[in-house]
Amino acid sequence: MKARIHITLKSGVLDPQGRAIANALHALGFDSVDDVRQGKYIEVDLKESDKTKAKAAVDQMCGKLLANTVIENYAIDLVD
Amino acid sequence: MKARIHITLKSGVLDPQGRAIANALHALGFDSVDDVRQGKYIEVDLKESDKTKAKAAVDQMCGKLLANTVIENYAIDLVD
Amino acid sequence: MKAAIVVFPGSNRENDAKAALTQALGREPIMVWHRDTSLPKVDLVLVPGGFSYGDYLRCGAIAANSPVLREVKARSEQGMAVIGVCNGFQIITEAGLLPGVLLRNANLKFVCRNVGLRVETSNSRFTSGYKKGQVLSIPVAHHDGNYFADPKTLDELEAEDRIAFRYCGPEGRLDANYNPNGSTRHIAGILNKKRNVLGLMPHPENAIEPIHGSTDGKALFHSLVEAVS
Amino acid sequence: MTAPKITPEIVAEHGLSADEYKLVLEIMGREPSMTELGIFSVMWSEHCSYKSSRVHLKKLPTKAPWVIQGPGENAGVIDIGDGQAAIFKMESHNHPSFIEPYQGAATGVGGIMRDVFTMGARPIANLNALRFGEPNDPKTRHLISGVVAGIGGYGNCMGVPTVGGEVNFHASYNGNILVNAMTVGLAETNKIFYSAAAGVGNPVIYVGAKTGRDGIHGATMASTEFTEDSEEKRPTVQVGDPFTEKLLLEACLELMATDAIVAIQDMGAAGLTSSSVEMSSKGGLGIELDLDKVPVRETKMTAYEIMLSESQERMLMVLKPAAMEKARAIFHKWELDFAEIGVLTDTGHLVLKKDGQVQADMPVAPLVDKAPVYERPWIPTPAQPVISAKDVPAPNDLLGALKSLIGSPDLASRRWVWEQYDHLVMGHTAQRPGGDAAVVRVPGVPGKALAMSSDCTPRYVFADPKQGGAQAVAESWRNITAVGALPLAITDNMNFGNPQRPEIMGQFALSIEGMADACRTLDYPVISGNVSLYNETNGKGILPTPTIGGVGLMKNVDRMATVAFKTAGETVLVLGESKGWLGQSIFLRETQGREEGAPPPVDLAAERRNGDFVRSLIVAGEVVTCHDVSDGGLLVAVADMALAGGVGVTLTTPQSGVPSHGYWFGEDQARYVIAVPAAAAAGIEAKAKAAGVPVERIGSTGGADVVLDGRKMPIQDLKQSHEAFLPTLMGAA
Ligand SMILES: Nc1ncnc2c1ncn2[C@@H]1O[C@H](COP(=O)(O)OP(=O)(O)O)[C@@H](O)[C@H]1O
Ligand SMILES: [Mg+2]
Repeated sequence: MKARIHITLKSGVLDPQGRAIANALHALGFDSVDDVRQGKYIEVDLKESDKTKAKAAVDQMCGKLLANTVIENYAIDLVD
Repeated sequence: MKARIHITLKSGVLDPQGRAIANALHALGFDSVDDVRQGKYIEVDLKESDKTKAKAAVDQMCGKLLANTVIENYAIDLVD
Repeated sequence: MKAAIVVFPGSNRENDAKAALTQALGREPIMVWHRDTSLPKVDLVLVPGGFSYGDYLRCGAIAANSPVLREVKARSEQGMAVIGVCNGFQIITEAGLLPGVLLRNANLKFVCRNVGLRVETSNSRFTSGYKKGQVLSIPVAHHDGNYFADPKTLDELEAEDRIAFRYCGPEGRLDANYNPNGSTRHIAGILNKKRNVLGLMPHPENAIEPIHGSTDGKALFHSLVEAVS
Repeated sequence: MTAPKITPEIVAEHGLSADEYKLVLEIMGREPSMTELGIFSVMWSEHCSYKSSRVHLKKLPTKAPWVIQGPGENAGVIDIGDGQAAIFKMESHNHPSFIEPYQGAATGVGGIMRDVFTMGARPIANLNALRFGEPNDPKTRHLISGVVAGIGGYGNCMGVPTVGGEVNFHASYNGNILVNAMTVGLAETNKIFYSAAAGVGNPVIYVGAKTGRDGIHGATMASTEFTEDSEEKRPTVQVGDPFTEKLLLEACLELMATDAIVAIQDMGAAGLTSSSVEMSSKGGLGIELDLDKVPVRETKMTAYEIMLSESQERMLMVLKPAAMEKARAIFHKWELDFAEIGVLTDTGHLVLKKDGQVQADMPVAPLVDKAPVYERPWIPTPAQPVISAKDVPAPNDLLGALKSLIGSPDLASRRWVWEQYDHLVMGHTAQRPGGDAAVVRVPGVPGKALAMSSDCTPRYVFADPKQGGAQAVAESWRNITAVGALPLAITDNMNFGNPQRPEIMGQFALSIEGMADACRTLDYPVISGNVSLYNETNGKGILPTPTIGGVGLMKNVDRMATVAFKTAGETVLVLGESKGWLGQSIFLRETQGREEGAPPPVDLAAERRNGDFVRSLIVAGEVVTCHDVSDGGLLVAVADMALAGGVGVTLTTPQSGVPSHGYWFGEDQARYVIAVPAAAAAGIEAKAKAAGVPVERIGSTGGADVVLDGRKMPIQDLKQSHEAFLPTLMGAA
């Protein structure tokens, strides 16, 4: 089983990366760009085949290590 | 319109972050973890409302700046 | 010889590089702000270390897209010498002047220390002041110095004698313990095909005076000045 | 906008006592608006008002002929000759770093650098003093890794070398780590910028990053004790943007080179509130701000939120009107926000407008002058018994004890930490981390350099606050002296528990007394500082930790001394008296598990005499190898020197009547180890005697072992033990 995890900054948290990218895109002439937010995308391959167990494990991984829950949210997507 | 962009390493490219995360997860006792790959997730808000034009613009952004196509793949998802 | 240093928002070793070039040249290089409309006519451009644009997105990626870098690239194709140090290496690699990419250090940590550096070729205007096989002590200070390229590119670099420096231990030994960032094949610096572009992670500009604890970086700037003049 | 009624609960949430609120009502002559209440709460927080500490801080000596600016400005300033000034300060970011170690530490570094460049100085060095809980506490590794990465992440990106600091471990910090960051900057004496506003009608300018809802209530958070539920307060964490700060630094320095600025103040904790209030109060003026003009990055921010936001990388300036366009162009070049948000007035009031309405209108002077000051009750710390070395069991193998001591958490190598810091950028680092003090060359004058160090031995302060306070200052002075520099001034960071407990207040009051004595005797005034109280969880305080950041001047960097033994055949001498003081020693703690006894007494006259003597030898070029004796005692100091140089040493215990374990591991103060050419030893001994400095010959350098009274230990083995602790601890992370 594979878990696809999106980690994004909580709203209101400063996103210097996103801002720098937006500025760079403007400098390259992409005027239609309004706003950019940068997050992480992590794929975890699991030996687990039980979806409920996998979900619980990945949830723990996010809470403990993958996401900084003080400032980040995460979303988990499981695919076979 | 919003573009959701996933940037992932091409297969065969070394992924130090992914490897370090996998090791750390093993150290935390998550034995079911096989492999981890870390990528980027970028959201771009666009003023453009025409889907084809938006797609073309974001494609260019990725090619020029957001992804390093020597080592990375990207996938674009447009949502209203 | 005339030299210029290209400065980006977030560059931070431009003055260190300036000191090294001034020592070698006997006069100051021209400092070029990235938005200046034209690059002066010079024989050498140095792209310094630092965190251009905060190194947000990928190290060097945003700077690599700046107009001044396009100009640097065009001139390098006509033979002008270019040296990219640390973030400068990342920038010129992102801009396509050199092959490969600099990834995050294998242990994910920033590393600042003197490393052993083995001179792999003295056949370039940058390294002619050294003997092949000579071991130098030069500091590194980076978070993303883990050189990566596909095996074909690496073989080509080796076959064409384009690896300028490798990380090494005492007596030039190649050993994972002396590789500060996990670089493939211990690569610390490479040349382009024409041998007029050098990119390297270590900071020769921080090894030019006795107080630096090593003056092994000096010969790089001096040989460059001699070769280009 | 509907204003909520101010209830006692709301007042309490703002950290104001009933009496303090009464005073608010008196000053205002009416019920305050929420925004006004927020401003009072921030200005009267412990963090901004120093209400518990002020009466004691006044006792510190702050003057000397070379002091240009003492405490009270963004940072202190000393004259270092040649028209140059050194500007420095230390500041804590303890609570935020516990909650989010990377961002907490990073923004701490960002904040202290702003304090220094606000005054016109280019930062040339950073230091950091860190205290963590027990190494095996479940949180410790996570905290170390985040804090160190955060300090590096910010400082490295700014291109300012991080050259020194300290790291300690103790169970008392398990729930309250300390992250104290120090920045040293360099300016010209005639180009120093202050925060006092002047010139009614002059524009008030906001520059830097945009304001978001970051850390609202951060300053009050830093002033209340932790409870189990404080993790709930998490979203108050701020994210640092070192790239923007680097641009802000360059833009400010570029503007400062012109004649545009009347006054400037960074927005630190308490953001726009404290900066606007302090600038106007120092200038005795009023200030009127139009909050609609403040650059914001979020929608619908209220006046309350804008005034209390702790978004980073922002500055407030008063400009000369004629310089506006020039200034705007500079900030535009650096791609930073530049907004005219207000004007100085003669009303003496802070007036805030938003959405066409007056949101606050309050007198500035009483906000500052009538801030509460507490003379909190305190009791002295009971004296500890003096422990005689004779009563402490001797180990059967001194070298074995040495090996385990130098591998113990408090004495092990900090390489794992400082290799993550760029300590070389700028090209002026003459002495890297790992020695007694860092040395950074001062550009512009050949040979000139500054030495800096950060010091405190909290277990001494806990056992005897007065001796401990004096010891912290003395050790700082000694570390600066040991490299051959003349100590000039200090900054301090007073980290203590809850001041409402008389024991804690006693620690505070007495350590200040000790510090003050030492500062006076050593001519080492305090020019800036910071107080961090309420470092406790569930009623258990940290070890009292008055961190001292010292700066000294070196005229000829080529004569700098370092700790490393340089060559074989040199004679090793100890300057100062070794009486075998084991109370509160690392030896007692690590080998007996006892944290006990009176700490070593500090004889300030001896400190001064011995230090002045060793410095004179270094400056004269007679000594190039020197190390002060501190934690772990004499044998640890000598081992440090052997390890640093890769040169062994053969030692003989002198027949002095002191038991040998007391002699080698005692932590008597005012001592230095030097190594000198054998032929010069007798001459130096004679000079020492003439100067009244006790001197003892303990051995000579050479070989690849540390040999003590005939027993041997390879340097390699010691090195392995010394280097293993942090990588092993952190490798398992
Ligand atoms: N957090 C840190 N950052 C940078 N350098 C550090 C840090 N902690 C310790 N060091 C360096 O390690 C060396 C040893 O520190 P310490 O044992 O506290 O020295 P001393 O006993 O002389 O005060 C010093 O050079 C110090 O600057
Ligand atoms: Mg010392």
